[in-house]
Amino acid sequence: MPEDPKPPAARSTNTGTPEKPVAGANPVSATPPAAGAPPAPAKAAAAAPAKPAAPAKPAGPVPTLWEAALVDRLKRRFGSGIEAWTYLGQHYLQADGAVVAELLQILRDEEKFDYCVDVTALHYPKRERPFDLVWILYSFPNNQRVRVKAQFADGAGAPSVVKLWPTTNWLEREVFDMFGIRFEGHPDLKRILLPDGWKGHPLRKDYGILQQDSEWVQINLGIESGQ
Amino acid sequence: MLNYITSYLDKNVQVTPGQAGNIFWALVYILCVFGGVSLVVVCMNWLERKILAHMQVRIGPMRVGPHGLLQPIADALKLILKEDIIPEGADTVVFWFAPLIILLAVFSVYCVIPFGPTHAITDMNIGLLFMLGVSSLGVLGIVMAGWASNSHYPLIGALRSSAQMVSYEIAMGLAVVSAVLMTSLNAQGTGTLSMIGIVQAQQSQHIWFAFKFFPLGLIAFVVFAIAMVAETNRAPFDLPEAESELTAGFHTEYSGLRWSLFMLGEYAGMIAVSSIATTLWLGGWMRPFPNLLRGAAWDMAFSLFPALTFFGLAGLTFYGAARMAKTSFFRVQAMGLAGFGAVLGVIGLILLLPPVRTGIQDIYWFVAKIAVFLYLFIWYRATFPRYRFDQLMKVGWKVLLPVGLGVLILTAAAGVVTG
Amino acid sequence: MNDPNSAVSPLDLDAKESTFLDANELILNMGPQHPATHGVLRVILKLDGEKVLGLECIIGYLHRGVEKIAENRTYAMFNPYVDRMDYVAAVSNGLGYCEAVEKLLNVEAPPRANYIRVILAELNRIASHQLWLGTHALDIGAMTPLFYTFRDREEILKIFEKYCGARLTTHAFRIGGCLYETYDGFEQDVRNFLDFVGPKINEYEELLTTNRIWVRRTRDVGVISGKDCIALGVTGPVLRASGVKWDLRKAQPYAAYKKFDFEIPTGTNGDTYDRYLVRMAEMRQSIRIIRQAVDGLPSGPIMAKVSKVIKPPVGEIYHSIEAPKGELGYFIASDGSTQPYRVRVRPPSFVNLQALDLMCKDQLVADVIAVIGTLDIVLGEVDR
Amino acid sequence: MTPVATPFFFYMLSGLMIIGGLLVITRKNAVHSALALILTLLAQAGLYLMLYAPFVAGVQIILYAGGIMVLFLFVIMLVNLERMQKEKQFNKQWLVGLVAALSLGAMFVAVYVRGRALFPERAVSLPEAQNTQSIGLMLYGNYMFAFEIASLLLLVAIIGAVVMAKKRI
Repeated sequence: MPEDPKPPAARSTNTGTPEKPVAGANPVSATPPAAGAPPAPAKAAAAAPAKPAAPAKPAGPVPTLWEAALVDRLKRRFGSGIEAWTYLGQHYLQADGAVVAELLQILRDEEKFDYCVDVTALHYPKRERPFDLVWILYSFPNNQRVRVKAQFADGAGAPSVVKLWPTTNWLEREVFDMFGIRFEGHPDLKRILLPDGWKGHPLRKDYGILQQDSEWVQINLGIESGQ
Repeated sequence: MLNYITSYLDKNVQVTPGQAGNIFWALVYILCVFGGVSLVVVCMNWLERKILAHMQVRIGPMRVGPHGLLQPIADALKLILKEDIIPEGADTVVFWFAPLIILLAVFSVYCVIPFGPTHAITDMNIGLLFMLGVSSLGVLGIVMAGWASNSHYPLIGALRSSAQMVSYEIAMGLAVVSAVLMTSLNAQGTGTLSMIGIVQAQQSQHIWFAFKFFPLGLIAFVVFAIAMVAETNRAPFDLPEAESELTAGFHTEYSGLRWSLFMLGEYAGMIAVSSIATTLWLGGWMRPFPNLLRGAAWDMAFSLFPALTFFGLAGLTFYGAARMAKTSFFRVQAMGLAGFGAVLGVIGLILLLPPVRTGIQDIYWFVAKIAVFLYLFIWYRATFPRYRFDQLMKVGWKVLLPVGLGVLILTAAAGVVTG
Repeated sequence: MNDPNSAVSPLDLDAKESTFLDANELILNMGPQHPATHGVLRVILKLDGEKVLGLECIIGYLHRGVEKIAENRTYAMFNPYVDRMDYVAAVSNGLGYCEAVEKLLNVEAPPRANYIRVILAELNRIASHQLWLGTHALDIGAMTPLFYTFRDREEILKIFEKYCGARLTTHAFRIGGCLYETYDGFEQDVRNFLDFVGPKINEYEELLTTNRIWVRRTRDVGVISGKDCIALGVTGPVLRASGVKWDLRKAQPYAAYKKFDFEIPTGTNGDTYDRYLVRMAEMRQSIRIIRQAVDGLPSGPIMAKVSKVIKPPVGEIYHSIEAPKGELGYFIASDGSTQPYRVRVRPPSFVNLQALDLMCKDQLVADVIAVIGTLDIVLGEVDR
Repeated sequence: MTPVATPFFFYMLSGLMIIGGLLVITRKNAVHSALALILTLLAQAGLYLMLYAPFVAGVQIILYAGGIMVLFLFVIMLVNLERMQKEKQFNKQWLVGLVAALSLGAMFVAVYVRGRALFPERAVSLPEAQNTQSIGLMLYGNYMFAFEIASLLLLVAIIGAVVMAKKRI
């Protein structure tokens, strides 16, 4: 539910973003999307989304529990630390922040997920731990994909996995650039896409679509504002 | 004054103007040669763009004049009118002098090139040595140009191209020595360095040196052909101007007329090295198969070649003019082309006249052989990618040098054996 | 790495106490305006004479914030933006995005739509490889292939233009299938093209494959092993040229790829020459696929039942396809509204570019240009 | 064969040499003095030609102007000489230099004036056409051994240079 900060009245023509009424009509404001279900509520409760938008529409596909040998091995090791779901045939593990580093280590070494496809993040400003970090892994030997998700508070450091998969070097730098999540143990954590002196992290929900680091623009480009 | 001029013209003086000490005729020859070379450079400019285009599925310049024929003139005009920038912080004296040294070096090679038994500006006893010496002066011009531009890329480009030219000069020298060695296989046992002497040696030995001692002459010829391409920074060896790495090599900072001097130098250099190769290995001004196809009938047939080529060109231009679109806009171009075709036809007719026909014979065959080399230069540029610098040096030092030495030794051995 | 933007002049011996004979490190700044960096890529090279000690890529000059825009557009409105990322292979971008949203909607495109999608995607692969070959050969100095490849690529662009009105950024697909029915004469055009391009690829091979200078400039240049590729997440022809036989069209088939048989060409020692051979072979395999697809094109609807306003249920999915440059993935999280909550694009060029430093170690400056060419990166996709 | 070289050429060439020589020592910029040196060497080649020694003139152009001076320029450009230029050009011993130059000049004049008998009256007529051939015969005939030793010496010098310049043999 992206809440755009009300653009100041001065800017009459609001190019691009259709003005979204911020009224509370938004159906799912109460509970965060099921996929990011916080571990606290009981598993069954998180399953059903609060109320589908159109009452007549049948309930959409829902994440179901994922039973597999892999999951049992991981459950034996981590117990309540992880939960395994399947959504539309795609398996993902919901892990705790503390446990996720070790989980990724095991997934790579024992479960042969030798290729880290992607590292990315989602931002839910409403939750007490607003950032959802997602690692998408793939195993060449058994041609299988899995996603590992973990929640992190703002400003809390996330574990860097550059030692496990060198490809995550730039991927983590981009997540830091766009979300501001610091990765402990990253060899060279600095911005990758935005200019070095840029302040602010664009992909956060509270960062407006038209907003810019006007101070950087004025200093470096010598123009009043990018718009 | 008048008899000074006519004294050179009477029949018994069978020597180049330089040797005859006749300054007037030497000047006339110099003007002819330089006028001819500039004309050829202008044609080369058009030919290179057209041939390269057709090799690359394009049609080349078509807009300036019929089939782009006025393109070289347009280029020359543009370069003359363009602003001539001297970069700030550049060493103006050296910057201004560099292209002149290159032109000096390249054009002074022409004064010993024999277009015919007496058609050369002069014939020095050390003709070939003089040529190699002066062509090595060209390196100085490049080094100076690179240094005077006062920026990294031209400096690195200049160092690279001078290193390349210095190392390929050696391979060139060795190939040349083996050719000169062949000239000494005659009665009195001493060869000659003079260019006319070399061609006369080939005449007396009734064989082009490229085919003498069958594989050896050819190998020396090929070694020279490769070294000459590297010497003029062309085709696979055009690393100093490698656009993708060093932007434009030593003449990055030049513009306008000064830059065109570099281009003039490059094309003139190509013609110079091709003419050395022709003189040494392909029997200079001799017509093909002088001994095999002896007799007046064959002489007559071969003497018609110059006229035939010009008629062929005229036919081509008329065909082009005929195919021109019939709209009013194209009418001017069609007329221009037809006029150009008529001029070529008239030249062909003149070449048919008996006195002109025999006189032009030597020059025609020499220029025809050079034309083949120039076509090869363009063909290389279309097909070959560029050598990397270390590979380029490796070919120069580890392939051409040993092969050149080997050929030299074997030629000497063959000479002793056939004795 | 000292401050990269202080370009130390090569002759400035005061910068470091170094004796006359000691090699002083030259920091060479290549790009972002450079004829051979395929767009706005800036590479800081640390050189010892001609040899590359290390390099660092500075990217972001073409960053347009596509993922931020996605969060403020509806699913259908975002579709054209996807074409602007890898503008050389726009059809594959569109295919990936539409299939990801269809998976989110739990909808399957009808068989005819899938066949059309495969045909256009493979045509796009040939066009992308042709553009790669032209510019790559030009970087190494061979001028002629560029004109050959662009002449042949023109035919493909004509087919795209006839089909969907655009040549490069085609926006050819919609969520749920294809919007346009194939124009009459489509099969004939494609068949003519297949017969036309087959011998043309042999022409490229004649020009380059046995060209000694080409081989010398590409053999053992920018070598990367299979293991390093997987560790660095490198995918696509670069991975296959290092000996790993992995192609998403076979490993996890999508669209109608299950129905066609084709091989996956692989190389052995992962150098520039093998990547060249793999891409040429891939072009031939694409011709095989298109021929089978055109012959077996089924009739029937081209659009699945998808409501005008696309409101997928809450949830997240990741879907990836085999784009000409490698694995192109879309991670879409929806919150049930008409606008996606988060669209994450996993671009192959961005990840492949990471391998540039490893591949250029101890190579020469001229090889850096060749390696950038062989990685076939497009800066629109790297910077997003 | 009437000699083409008239006294005019002789004075011009030697004048060039003197000017070149002076420029070499007076120029502040190293490259300028290198170019002046090239001018001197080329003028010297011209003088050789006047003495009917074309082979020596050709070799002079190739070796000196084409080879050695190019390497001079290489060294000058690779070694960054801005620092040198800042220091003062002239050292203190110009007086000693002047005295030495004058005494050398006086000696030349003395030899020229008194030793008139040494120089033959008329110019020696050398068979210009046979010059190169005779050198060749002499070089490979009588002085074969000296020629080989000299080439061996050069080989040692080359190997020394390579060892010195190459970091990793």
